[in-house]
Amino acid sequence: MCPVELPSEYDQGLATRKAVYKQYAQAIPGAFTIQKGDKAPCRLACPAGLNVQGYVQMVKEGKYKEALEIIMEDLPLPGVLGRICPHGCEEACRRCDKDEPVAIRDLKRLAADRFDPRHIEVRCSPPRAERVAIIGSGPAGLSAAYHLVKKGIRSTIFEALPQPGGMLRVGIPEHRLPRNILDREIELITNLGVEIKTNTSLCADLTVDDLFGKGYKAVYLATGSHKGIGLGIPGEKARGVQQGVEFLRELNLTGRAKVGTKVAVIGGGNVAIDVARSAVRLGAEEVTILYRRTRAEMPAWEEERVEAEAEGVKINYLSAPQEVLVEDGKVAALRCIRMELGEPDSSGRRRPIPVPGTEYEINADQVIPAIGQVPDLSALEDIEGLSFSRWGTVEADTITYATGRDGVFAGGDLHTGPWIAIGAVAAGREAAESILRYLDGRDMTEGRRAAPNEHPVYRPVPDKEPRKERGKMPTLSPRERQGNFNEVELGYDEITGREEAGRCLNCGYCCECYQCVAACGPHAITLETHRETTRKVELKVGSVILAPGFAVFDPSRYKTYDYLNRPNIITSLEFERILSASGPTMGHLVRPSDGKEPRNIAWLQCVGSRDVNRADHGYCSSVCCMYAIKEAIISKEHAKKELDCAIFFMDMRTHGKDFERYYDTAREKHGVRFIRSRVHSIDSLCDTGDLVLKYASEEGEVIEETFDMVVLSVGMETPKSTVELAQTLGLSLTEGKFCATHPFTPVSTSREGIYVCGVFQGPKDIPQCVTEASAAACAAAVDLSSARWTQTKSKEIPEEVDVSSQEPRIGVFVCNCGTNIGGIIEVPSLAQYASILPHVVYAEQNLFTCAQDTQDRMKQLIREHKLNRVVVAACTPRTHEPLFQETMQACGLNKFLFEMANIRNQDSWVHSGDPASATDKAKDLVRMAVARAALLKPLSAKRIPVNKRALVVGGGVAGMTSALSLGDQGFEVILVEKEPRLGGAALDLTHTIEGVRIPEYLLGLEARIAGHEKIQVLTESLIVGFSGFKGNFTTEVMVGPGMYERKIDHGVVIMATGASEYKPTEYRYGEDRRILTQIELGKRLEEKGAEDLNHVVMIQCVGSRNEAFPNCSRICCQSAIKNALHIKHLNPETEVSILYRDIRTYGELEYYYRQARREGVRFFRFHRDEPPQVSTRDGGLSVTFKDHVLQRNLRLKADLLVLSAGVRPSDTEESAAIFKLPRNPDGYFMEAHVKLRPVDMTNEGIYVCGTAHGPKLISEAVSQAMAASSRAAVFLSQSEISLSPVTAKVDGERCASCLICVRVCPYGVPHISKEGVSEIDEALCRGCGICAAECPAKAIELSWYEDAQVMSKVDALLEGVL
Amino acid sequence: MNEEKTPSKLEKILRAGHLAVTSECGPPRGSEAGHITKKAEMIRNHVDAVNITDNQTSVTRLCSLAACIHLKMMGLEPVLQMVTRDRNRIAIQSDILGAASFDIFNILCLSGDHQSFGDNPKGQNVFDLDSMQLIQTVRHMRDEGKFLGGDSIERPPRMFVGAAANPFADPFEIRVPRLAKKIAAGVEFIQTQCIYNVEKFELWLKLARERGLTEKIFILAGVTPFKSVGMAKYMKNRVPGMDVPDELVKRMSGVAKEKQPEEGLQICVETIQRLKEQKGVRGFHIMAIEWEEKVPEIVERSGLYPRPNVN
Amino acid sequence: MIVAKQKPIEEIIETLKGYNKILILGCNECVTVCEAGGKKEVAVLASALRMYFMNQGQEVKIEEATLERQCDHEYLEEIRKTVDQYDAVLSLACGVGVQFLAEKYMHTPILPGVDTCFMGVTEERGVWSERCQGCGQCILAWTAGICPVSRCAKRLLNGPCGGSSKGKCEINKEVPCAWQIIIDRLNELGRMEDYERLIPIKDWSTERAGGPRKVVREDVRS
Amino acid sequence: MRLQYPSGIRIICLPCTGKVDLLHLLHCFEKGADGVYVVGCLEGACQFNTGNLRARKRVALAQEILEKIGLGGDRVQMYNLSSSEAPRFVQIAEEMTQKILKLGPNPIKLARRKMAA
Repeated sequence: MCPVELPSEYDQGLATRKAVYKQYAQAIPGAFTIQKGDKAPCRLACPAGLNVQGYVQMVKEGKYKEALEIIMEDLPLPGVLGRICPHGCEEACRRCDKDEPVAIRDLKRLAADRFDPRHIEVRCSPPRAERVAIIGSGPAGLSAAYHLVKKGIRSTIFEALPQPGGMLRVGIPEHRLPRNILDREIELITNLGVEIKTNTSLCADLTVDDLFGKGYKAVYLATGSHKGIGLGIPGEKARGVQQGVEFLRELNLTGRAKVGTKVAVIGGGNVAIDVARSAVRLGAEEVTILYRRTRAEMPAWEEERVEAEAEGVKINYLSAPQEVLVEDGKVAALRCIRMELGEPDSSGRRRPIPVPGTEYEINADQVIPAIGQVPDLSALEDIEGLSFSRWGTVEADTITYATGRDGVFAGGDLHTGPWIAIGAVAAGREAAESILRYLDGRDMTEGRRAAPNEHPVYRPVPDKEPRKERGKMPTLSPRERQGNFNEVELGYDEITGREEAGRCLNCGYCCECYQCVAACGPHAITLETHRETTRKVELKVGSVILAPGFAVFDPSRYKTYDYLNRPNIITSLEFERILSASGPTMGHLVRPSDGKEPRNIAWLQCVGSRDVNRADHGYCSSVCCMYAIKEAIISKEHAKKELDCAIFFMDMRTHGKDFERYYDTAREKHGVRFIRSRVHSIDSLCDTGDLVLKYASEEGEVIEETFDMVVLSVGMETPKSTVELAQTLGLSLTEGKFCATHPFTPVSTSREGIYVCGVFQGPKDIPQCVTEASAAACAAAVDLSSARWTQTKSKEIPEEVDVSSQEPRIGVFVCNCGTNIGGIIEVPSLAQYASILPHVVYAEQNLFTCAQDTQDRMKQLIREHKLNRVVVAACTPRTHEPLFQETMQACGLNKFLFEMANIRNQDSWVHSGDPASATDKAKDLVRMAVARAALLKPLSAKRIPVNKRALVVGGGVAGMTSALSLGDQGFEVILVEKEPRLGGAALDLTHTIEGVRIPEYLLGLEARIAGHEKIQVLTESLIVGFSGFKGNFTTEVMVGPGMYERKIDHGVVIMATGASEYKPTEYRYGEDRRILTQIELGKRLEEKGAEDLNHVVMIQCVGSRNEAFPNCSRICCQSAIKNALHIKHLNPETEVSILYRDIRTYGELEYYYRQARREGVRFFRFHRDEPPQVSTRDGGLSVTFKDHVLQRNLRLKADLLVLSAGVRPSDTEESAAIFKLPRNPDGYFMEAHVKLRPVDMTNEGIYVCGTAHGPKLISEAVSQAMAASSRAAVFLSQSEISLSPVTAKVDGERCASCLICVRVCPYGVPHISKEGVSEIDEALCRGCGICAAECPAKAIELSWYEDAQVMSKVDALLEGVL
Repeated sequence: MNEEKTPSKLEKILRAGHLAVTSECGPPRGSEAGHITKKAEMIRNHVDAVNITDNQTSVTRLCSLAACIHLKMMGLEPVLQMVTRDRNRIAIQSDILGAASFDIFNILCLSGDHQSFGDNPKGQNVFDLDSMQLIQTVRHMRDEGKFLGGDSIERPPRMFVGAAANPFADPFEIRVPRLAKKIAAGVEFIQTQCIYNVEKFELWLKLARERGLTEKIFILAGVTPFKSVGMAKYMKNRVPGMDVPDELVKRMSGVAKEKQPEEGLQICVETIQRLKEQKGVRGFHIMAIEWEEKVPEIVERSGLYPRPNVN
Repeated sequence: MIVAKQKPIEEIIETLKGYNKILILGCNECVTVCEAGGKKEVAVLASALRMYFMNQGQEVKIEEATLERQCDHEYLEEIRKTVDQYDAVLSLACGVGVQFLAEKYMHTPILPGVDTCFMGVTEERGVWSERCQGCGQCILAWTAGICPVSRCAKRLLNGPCGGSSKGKCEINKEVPCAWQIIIDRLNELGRMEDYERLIPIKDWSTERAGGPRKVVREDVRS
Repeated sequence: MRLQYPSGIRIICLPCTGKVDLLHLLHCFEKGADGVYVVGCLEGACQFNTGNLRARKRVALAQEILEKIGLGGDRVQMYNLSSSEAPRFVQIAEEMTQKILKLGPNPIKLARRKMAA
């Protein structure tokens, strides 16, 4: 229903969404929101505050009636104002920035042209007894009467003239406003019960007091400004001089007016133009307008002026009349003088100054001044309490329009002086409100003084918004206008009009047309909903976690790409949407410009990252290399034809766990091309949309290649709003505007109690974000551990009724789901059908079964009909099953006596085109569900107490951190370390790249652990046995040095067994004491410094990224740079050369890489297949390698050769065997889900952290350790766990103890018991049912999916087929 | 070792300290006796005894005993090959008596290839006895003059008892113990599998010598000339228990096709000449498969001609 | 365990021709374990046969039952009351069960649904191999616990034939040479001298050569 | 996404395709189903590690049996897809429907009808 189409942010603007929308299908919460900005500028610009956006959108939709309803909320004269309104709104239109404003007024007219406003049902309150007198039937008076009657207050309008309408009738010639339009709209007002008395003016016989005396409870004065202002020049009294308003009044009341042959009209407003154009129509031969300023200052509408000139009116600018030359008391000519513009006057316009000596005359037999009007106060002067301004207007409160006289209000031109009709309409409306309050005795001002909004929030004008021409209003040709007053503007036809309405930018997002309110069946969206605004809520919290995320870099900042104007250059995020099955192309890989399937795609890496020249960022965004590879592979998979994918990069940074393997696969298996080059220009091939990339190959050759699409691998940045948030919170930021943290407290911000996670902490990928999120939760939980469970509520569940001996009594509830189901499927007949199925004792349909009142009803019905099984035919059990089960539990029914038939997702939604089949299918689904329900048995979940002790395996940084994190939350921890001392691999490290000392850090951790009352440390200990299940594990440990055996009972395990530096076999390591590893170098620098070193050469990727160990060790690049910088600081003279394959200083580590280059560290790249050669010949150590830039071999002398040896997991093989944990081919423990569960193992109750999971920095290990503790604490904090009863059960009688279940179980749960039959521990069973399907004796059943239960559905479905 | 036990000519030659030469003929797949007599005729002057195979590779042929009789009637010295695959202990004893009735004095006790290689792969096999037990059986009948069942035999068979040995089969470590086991069972002479890997054979022989086995029995080294490189390859890859070193295949393929037969003969001759010098080798068993006509040439070129006369 | 494999369904269909009411009778022992004739296989076969006959337009009633064992009277008795209702019983037990059934129920045709193969082990799920031929006179004590009778293609009792190659039997490269295993184990056990012990000519009368065998234990016999 | 797919399909949900018994598959046909297909997670992405691989083997066996007894092995199929692949789901539904339309109704149905007649 929503008419507002906005670009979908989720689809990166490649598809649209409505203003009322759900972010994306899987969004949580899954509810719809209405996006609103401030009131659109057009609406604000309208004196009457008409909901312009709203009715424009309705016109766009062709809903003219609805458009009128919106207009007539405020304005009873849509057709009139649709013609004569000066449309200040259009000046405010933000389309002006792009091209031309939306033709708002004409659209209003279109609505009124297409639907008779008299047929709009105006909602009026019940009539009240009071009556109000309104003096004057102009727009102010009519508006006041209209709004009064809507409020239930009837009124009588007293009109001095013979016809109602005021200036609308007598001030505007018919060629602009046909009479029948005005009549029609006055009629709609009188239809509501407003009485108009014409030829009745306020005078001595009818005073205000008389009116009060007659019982009118209030009087509204709206007599307008009908008295023309004189020119104040000689000859003005001559015959042939007539005020413009009088001229028009005469013409409009009688259809005739005397007109001269040569008419001079004085003035520059619309009245002057109206007069002039009327004069032409009445037969004047020559009509000249004199205006004293220039065209630019002219107040008349531009289009009116243009039309006037088209009709033959002459306009003399910078001319003012000086004297009417009179002959025989009759006008003969007009003497004028030329003017020039001087300083601006009080109105801001430049003041016209006569230029002496430029007098001239024009021939004229009629002079019509139209330089302004004032109210005729003659009948008002005597009213007691009324006061008047020096401009001859009535003074009234600008908000309430109350005058000095109690009960008397004034408005319109009478109050403002001559102004626009819509202003008068607004005044009338406001007066009506005041009168209502006056009659009620309420405060008239309260809540009406709206503070102006200084910083309105509007939908930004999209960069890519195309220019669209404003719709042309058809008009009568000048010839057709001659001699008649036929309306000149003919109004839009529907097509033009709706197209024109489509130009609206929807500045306010939601247009408040309230179509959604009408459409929302369950009344979730109401006018109140629409009024909801941002609320300020004050929360008392003990800790704050910041996870504000990031923004993608906007590549339109780069001129070279011209991203905005080339549709086939898209960002990686846009590309993601194109690849997505739920995206704008449903996963069909096509390019935006022409929907063609691309033959080749280029990715450009580091867009907005690793560069500081072009308002971009110096850091590396960490994720782009990997996502580009992923996108390339997926593209190739999606492409129907051969697709070439080329990735242009500087360094390929696939440093994450198992990422290098992925990179290798992309290159070797999928044939993705990787080109090490920064592309310097992209040219468009005109017409085709293809793109030509120019780049230099590694060998320096310039190559041109054409691509169908270019994907910019845009980086991450902290959005301005987040920077502001940080300022508000007083947090320090890094150089890259990420939240500053300390390497050892990676989720703590600079302010105590505030924690950070995700990309705001630094660029990172999803696994790390998720890890860090848990870490931040851990940090907060440590602070708040004393408050655990203090603010939670638990639910009371009544005791279960035993139904095992009862016959099934099934209740079926069929949901209409609003119209989701009911609109397609014949729900009533379905419910009827259900009621006659076997065992069904009750069936009904509901509008929304999930609604709270239906749930209450369901409870009542369960009790009333003694139901013991419930079937709900509705949507997916995934979302609603728990709700219905809760209802059953509330009635004492076991929740497994429930069955759902998904007649929405599996039926009405997917067969909406075939309602008959859908209904048939629904019957099948219900019959199947009922059949199964009859066979369901109650199942009870076993509850098992949780042993609240944790076992942490490994006493390195990760192990110590997780022990402390758990201990600090009050959980008992046993920390097992195989060495005599805690510290692990970090004992060999000196400082981090940031320069923070590690030994002191370790001492601190050790001391805290030693003093911790909850933590027990077992050093020199070896784990030898492990058994049990989550919450109840037993581990056997041999505790040294005495080797006594200890059995530890605990609820969870954290694996932190760590990793160590690889001992190289390459590059003559071990043969020469000058060849070291990075760790050895670190120690050497600490002990001996670098004074004696002239040349140091480092080789990267030793023992990593090779055949034997394909993955990247992640930390070696930064180790090398850390040590290189250390050397440079100790001895700036030392020449340090780093031989590398890709430098992988991800995130803000990139700064150190930059710093190293700046400080003279030399970087040389070598190829995997051409590793450097090390020579120790003649006692001199040297390294030879092929330089890729120079394309020749270089030889470097070295005092020290430092090998950046990779990382190897420690002891995971043995632990994996004992704990039965999966490992990846490199030997690292494998997490349950790389992204979603990065610290959980698949074995429940076991968590992993630190380098046992994969190579990582200390700060990353700390995060992960905290994350593991957090996950463990979530589990430990429950006093008992309830196990799913959907487990496999063995019938021991039937069991042939064949061991097949033992062999097929993916989790090794079944075993043969002492009794010789299979036994399946329900605590360990995960309910997949594989054993049940394989059992050759059919001795195993999976509860809730017993064969009979499953087959009952088949039988029910196929009933009667044979 | 000098005491003669049978009237066997082969035994006589061996006990006399001569290098014995035997060869073999496969019976035809039909009842035409001419096939076998023709072959025998070709070699009669160059060998001391002729083995008649017993349905070798499980392909059904004219029976070994009948062929032996034909040879005997030609005045040749047959060696009756007998496999345990096809006969139970009754048939075996009966056939031995049958052979003995024709004064066939040599028997070679074998288990026989598995029937799945032959023309009746779906048939049943018997293996009531294994080769060792066959040796025992013949010796029992000859030396004790009794049937296995214990009854006395009227005119017990007088047979020189031989068996096969394959120095190349796996596992190598039991090749010598297995020889010892056959000796313990009562074997008197051994004909080995075709020797191509001379080093390995020599190693086997050395180990046998070390256990003193070569003193207890007569070992006849088996040789087979390659007719072509194809045959060399076939023997190397397809025949179980055959050890053909790569050098030999290379050597064969190093000469032109028409010269390959000559090269094959040359290798065979070289092998014999080398083994003649080995202590413990007491003769040669030349198996010129479907190439009997070349046996005389091999014998001559190896310096084993003329054959001694021991009668 | 006795290892059996299912007969091809075509063959079963052939044997069932002409019968209109059939009981498929499984056995919850060996054939269940080797996934040839347990309750599951009974159900699968029954379902397939029902469909076959329906598709043939024949009214054939097929029912299912699975006994604990088909090699014991007491279990076989369980169908005594119902067996007469059937035109035939298709037993998915091993040959033992089929016969025992046949002996018991004289008037009902008893048909085999599996091919009984051997006594063997489950090497892994889905792979069974032979270990024993029930020769009635075990020599495993002298052959390092590996049986040459059941595992040597020639049942050689005194060592491998010349066809043993790289530990495999001459009949098939996939089949391990039993004697290789024996030798390896003897080596491992340090009892190579056992090899040179001549195993005497075997008394095959305790195997099938002696006709149907019988074991009688008077002490437990009632 | 509410993509439309042929309406002749009824879904029976199980916790894992590893729970799909060969008997279940046969049972459907015995009761007169024209076609059955098993939709599991992508291979390598089974929530229970290997359930879908086992299901695949069972489907293969069901095909073999159906073929042998003359119902046609193609009536039963196994597909793998992830939960985010709605268009693929539709594609499979259409493919299967087409396949079954081509194979015609379960021949047992026809045989039964003939017998009744």
